[in-house]
Amino acid sequence: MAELTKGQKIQFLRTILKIRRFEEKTIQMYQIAKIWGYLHPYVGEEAIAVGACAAINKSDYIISTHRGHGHSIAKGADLNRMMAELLGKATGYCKGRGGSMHIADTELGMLGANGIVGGGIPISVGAGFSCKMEAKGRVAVCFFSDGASNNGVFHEALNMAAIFNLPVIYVCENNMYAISMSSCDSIACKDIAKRAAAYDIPGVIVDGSDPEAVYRVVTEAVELARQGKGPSLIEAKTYRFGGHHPNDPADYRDKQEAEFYKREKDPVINYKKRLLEEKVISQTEIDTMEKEIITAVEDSVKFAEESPEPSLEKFLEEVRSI
Amino acid sequence: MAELTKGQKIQFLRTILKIRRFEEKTIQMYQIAKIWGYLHPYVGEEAIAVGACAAINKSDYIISTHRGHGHSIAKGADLNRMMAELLGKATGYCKGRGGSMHIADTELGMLGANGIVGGGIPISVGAGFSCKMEAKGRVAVCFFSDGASNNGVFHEALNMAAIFNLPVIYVCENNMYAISMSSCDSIACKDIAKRAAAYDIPGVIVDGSDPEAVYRVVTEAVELARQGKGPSLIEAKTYRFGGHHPNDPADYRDKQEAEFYKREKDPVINYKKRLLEEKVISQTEIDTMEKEIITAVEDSVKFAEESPEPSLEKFLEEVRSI
Amino acid sequence: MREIEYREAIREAVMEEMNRDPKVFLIGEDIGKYGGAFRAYKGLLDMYGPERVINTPISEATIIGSGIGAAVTGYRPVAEIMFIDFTGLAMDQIVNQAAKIRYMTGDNLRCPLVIRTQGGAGRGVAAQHSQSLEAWFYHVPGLKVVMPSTAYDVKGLLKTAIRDDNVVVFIEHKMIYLNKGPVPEEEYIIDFGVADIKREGKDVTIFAYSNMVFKALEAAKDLEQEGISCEVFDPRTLVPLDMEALLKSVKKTNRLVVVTEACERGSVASDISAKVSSQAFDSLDAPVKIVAGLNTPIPYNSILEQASIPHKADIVKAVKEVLA
Amino acid sequence: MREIEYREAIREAVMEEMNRDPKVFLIGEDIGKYGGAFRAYKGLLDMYGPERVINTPISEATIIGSGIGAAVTGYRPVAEIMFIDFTGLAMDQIVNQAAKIRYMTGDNLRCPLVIRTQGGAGRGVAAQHSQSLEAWFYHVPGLKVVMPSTAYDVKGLLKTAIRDDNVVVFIEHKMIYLNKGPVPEEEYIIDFGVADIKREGKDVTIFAYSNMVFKALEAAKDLEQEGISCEVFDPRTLVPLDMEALLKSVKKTNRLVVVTEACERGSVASDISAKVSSQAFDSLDAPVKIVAGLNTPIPYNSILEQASIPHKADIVKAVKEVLA
Ligand SMILES: Cc1ncc(C[n+]2csc(CCOP(=O)(O)OP(=O)(O)O)c2C)c(N)n1
Ligand SMILES: Cc1ncc(C[n+]2csc(CCOP(=O)(O)OP(=O)(O)O)c2C)c(N)n1
Ligand SMILES: [Mg+2]
Ligand SMILES: [Mg+2]
Repeated sequence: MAELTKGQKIQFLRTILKIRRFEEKTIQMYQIAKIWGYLHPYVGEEAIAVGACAAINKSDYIISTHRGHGHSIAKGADLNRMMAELLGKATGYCKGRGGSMHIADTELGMLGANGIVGGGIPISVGAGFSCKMEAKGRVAVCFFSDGASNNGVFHEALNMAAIFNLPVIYVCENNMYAISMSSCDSIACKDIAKRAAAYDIPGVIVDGSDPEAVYRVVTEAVELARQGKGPSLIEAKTYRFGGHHPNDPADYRDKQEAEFYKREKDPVINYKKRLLEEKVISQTEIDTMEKEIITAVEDSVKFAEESPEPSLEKFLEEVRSI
Repeated sequence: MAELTKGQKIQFLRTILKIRRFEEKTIQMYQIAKIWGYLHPYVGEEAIAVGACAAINKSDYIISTHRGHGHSIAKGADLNRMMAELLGKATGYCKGRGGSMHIADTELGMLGANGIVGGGIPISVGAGFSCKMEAKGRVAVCFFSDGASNNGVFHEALNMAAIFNLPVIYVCENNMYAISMSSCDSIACKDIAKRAAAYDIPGVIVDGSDPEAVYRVVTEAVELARQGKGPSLIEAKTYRFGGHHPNDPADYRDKQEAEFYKREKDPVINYKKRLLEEKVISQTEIDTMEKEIITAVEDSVKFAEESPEPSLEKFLEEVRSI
Repeated sequence: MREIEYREAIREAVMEEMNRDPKVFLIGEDIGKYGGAFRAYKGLLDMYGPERVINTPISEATIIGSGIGAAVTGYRPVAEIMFIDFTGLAMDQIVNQAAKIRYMTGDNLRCPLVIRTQGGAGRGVAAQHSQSLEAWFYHVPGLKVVMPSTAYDVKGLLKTAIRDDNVVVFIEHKMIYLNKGPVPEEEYIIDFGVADIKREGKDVTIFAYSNMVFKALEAAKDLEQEGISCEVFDPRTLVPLDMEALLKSVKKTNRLVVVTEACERGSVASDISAKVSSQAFDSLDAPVKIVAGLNTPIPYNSILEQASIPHKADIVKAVKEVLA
Repeated sequence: MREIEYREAIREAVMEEMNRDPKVFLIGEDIGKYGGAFRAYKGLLDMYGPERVINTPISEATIIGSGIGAAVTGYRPVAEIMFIDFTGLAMDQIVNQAAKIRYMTGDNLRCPLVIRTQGGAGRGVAAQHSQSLEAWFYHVPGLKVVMPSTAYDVKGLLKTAIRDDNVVVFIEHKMIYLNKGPVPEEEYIIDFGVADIKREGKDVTIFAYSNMVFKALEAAKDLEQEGISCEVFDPRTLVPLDMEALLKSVKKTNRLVVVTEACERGSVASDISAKVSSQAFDSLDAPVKIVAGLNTPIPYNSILEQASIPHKADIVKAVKEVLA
């Protein structure tokens, strides 16, 4: 595997920051009720989406989850259309019909977030069949978290992907919780990666706070997949920095635990520090980058707020025509 | 573990033979259309039910499958009521409402055969909760075959049984086929027992044609379960001697493969031979035993044929009252 | 009488039954420390411990299977599916196992299982978290279907559900957990199959259940101003259904509006309409009118979401139509 | 015209579409060497190879998920669920994913997926293998529901289903695979939403679909002897429904009998009855009569099984009732 270029590293940082600032904004917007419904911030987990999506091409597919903003942004989604969707506007990715949990874009190979935990996992198998039949080396990356790994569809899908040698990379973002359920209590084996043995596929553990580490393991898995060697399971150890949703105080979990992760495993803090140490970027450059990102996020809010609501008449017409 | 007594061994042979002769009879009856619907003979797999059920008590539970006659007989079911059920008679275990795929008996801890592949696996978790809450050392044995192990419920159930330390013994009868689907093509890992690793529970392989071997491994698993040490997964390697059902010529599988198993792995042939060699039983005693069993099977047919059909009036009355 | 929240009434029902019968236990996702997605079980883990308040992984099929296995071996589980939308993952266990096990085994195995869940739109949670799917269960022999509207009803009916020897699908509505209503301190239960006339009237019968009862009551109040007297008929349990009381009401008013939040096509409302249209053919002065959700996945945008489900105005309009 | 079996018509439809469009493929259990549980795919594995005839493990949810994932990325899968009863294991994928994905994503993802399955009673395969569950799918926005009765219809409709850009639940009946019927050699397709009057008549309309069309035709023949002229109306597709043609027929005959093998409560028949009762209120000379399956899990015993589903005699009786 080639060394990461300076440019790639800077891009990693930029996308991590983009996700973080976007998510922080959505939380704010949620708290003032400009966004409603369910919102599941990706704060703390950014390095996984960034590392994984950097390892694939635009033409490759991703399958996302209810906590999907990070995946979309890392795959190249437009912040304006995302924010517009969160505000339910006609200019949003789903024309305001989907909201946070259903963002998708065929152009970018985003096969959809999902309101059903694990709901995308079987769909990844179909994407895998499609890639295999098409035989152009395309792959699919399927994201899900620890909670989803206990649902039956995980087992069915990994088994099928394995027996048919499908080019799908399963990236489990083990953020240690499924709402209030600790993964230590809900998963019978210590590491989810161990479950790969049940399908005779590689099972790899990676530090989910390190985008480069994630990039490396996903790149390896993608290579196997493109060579027709079938799926892999990657467990990225991470932590959900906030509650399950913005209004969840997460009082079911240990305060010190949360503090530890926020202090030691924050991809924003750590990766900034690393790139500064490696002299890949300067503090001034970071500041400029941050400013650009904040502007872009603010712009997305402006775009969203100024966008029209979907037309009620058109909606009613459509319904009648179904 | 105590050595098996002579009496136990003879009992093993008797039950193996009982299942075999019963199944042969049901196939005959099916071919002359006295039994209809679906019928899935257990021929070739008898030693598993016999060894497993010998390792538990009457008060313990079993959860069975669409190929369930052997489990019922080994758990102590009455041939008359079984045959009556297969003929749809009012005297059958299910009063004629269930047929082959739904035989159950609370008294005997038989929580039901099942027409849905894998359908009983989640139910075993509930039986496990029940045993655990009751805290009287009861256990449950859940039978299923290779095909079922690919269904999502297998994963969910084993995970739950493991995290809650439930006293359930999962006995996978790997008979190498799910209808026409070879387990080599459908299961991504070589041995299903390996899947135990995904739940950090013991995973044991045993020769399913040897009732004593099955008895030993199940006894060990039962001991763990009764000690509160949670579930086990046992993979009993076996072979479905006939087609999926009596009218299935099974032309999708290799003739020589089938011949090999029928010649080398027939529990009836092998266990008779072993007990003769060990001088646990004589040929004359076996002959007597066979005669008794054949009579019992014939009697069950007589009983079933002479039994009344369920009352249509009562049925209609019941339906109205639901 | 004291007034308590709908969700508090649920909690009381569950606690009373757990105290009365040690065989009753709870199982579901996030029902431990979290107290359930709508906090109806707040504090129960501390009171009853993890053996009777079983917090599960995200394994809907096996939550129901756990309920079945425990029920057929002598327990009385209350198994929770957090959103009715997620029953899609458990339909085999609900329909092929739970609903049929007693029947198929010739009464050998009894399955006193309560499946608690909630549905409905109105919170901007889009197509996979807003459905009204009672019609699925209503169609399956072997399932009772209960959809209480008030705090009083939910308490009395949940207690009955837990005592019932059969499978009960108990469906709440996400928009009414915080509604307060009078609930007596003393113990009571409500029998299944007994409708409650939430408001008496003589010009038209409005059949409504769950959250729609409130919209029907609002409509009735408005219509009263215009001199139209509406009878608001809350069946409370859809299976068994109090058909006798419904026919009595319709024979009095000669007009029927059926309200459901679910999509009209193949809805419970259609079934009620069909039943009344044929069983009270000669009493009806106008065709039965259905007020139902639109035939669409529920959109996220709240203007569209609101447009997808019935409101007071729709009911008012329908009442006027059947009276026209 | 040549006559071929219903299952042969299926095979022809699939082959023609596979030959026409390389994006069409088949996926399901035992569809390889075995040729499908009812042998409709006999020989197709040899013809199209394992890449286009994908034989899966017993993983119903993931069979549908595979269909969805392939469909939204440009393929046209025909995914098979061996028995409609087993859709219980795949309802989340069918209802929460497939049916909604196009809508929820604002038309971003299209899902041209056919879900082939079969249902119905009559073969002594008891409660978990004999259900008629079309009402579930009928109720879900985003799904088309097709239930062909004849070899001619199944071929033309399956070809249309495969070409449709939306999700189609295609439901066959286990008792009619061997029925022979005229099917032209030349290619044809049948549009969705176009009913077929299987027999013209003037005294009463009998709405029937799938296997019940044949029972209705038998009844009509008997009734003719008694001077009663029945119109047998086969909608062929339940969603979309040819309501216009149905109303036209009812306005002619002024009487309607709706036949379904499914349990009456919450059935498609109830919905049809409700629709016609209100939309043709003034044309109906008698209440709509439903002939449906009993409200019971299907029993194994064949006397009871037969008693659970409608027969010619039940239809004859119902027709006489609406004419009385
Ligand atoms: C099938 C299903 N069950 C339950 C839920 C409710 N729910 C939403 S998110 C969530 C937790 C998911 O946990 P995990 O998979 O670990 O994802 P995370 O939230 O940690 O990203 C639950 C239980 C759901 N949406 N879908
Ligand atoms: C959920 C489900 N899918 C498919 C079927 C149809 N079917 C009946 S038996 C069978 C094969 C089962 O294979 P396995 O679990 O290995 O059991 P075996 O027949 O070998 O005992 C299949 C696919 C079913 N009954 N249930
Ligand atoms: Mg998680
Ligand atoms: Mg097998």
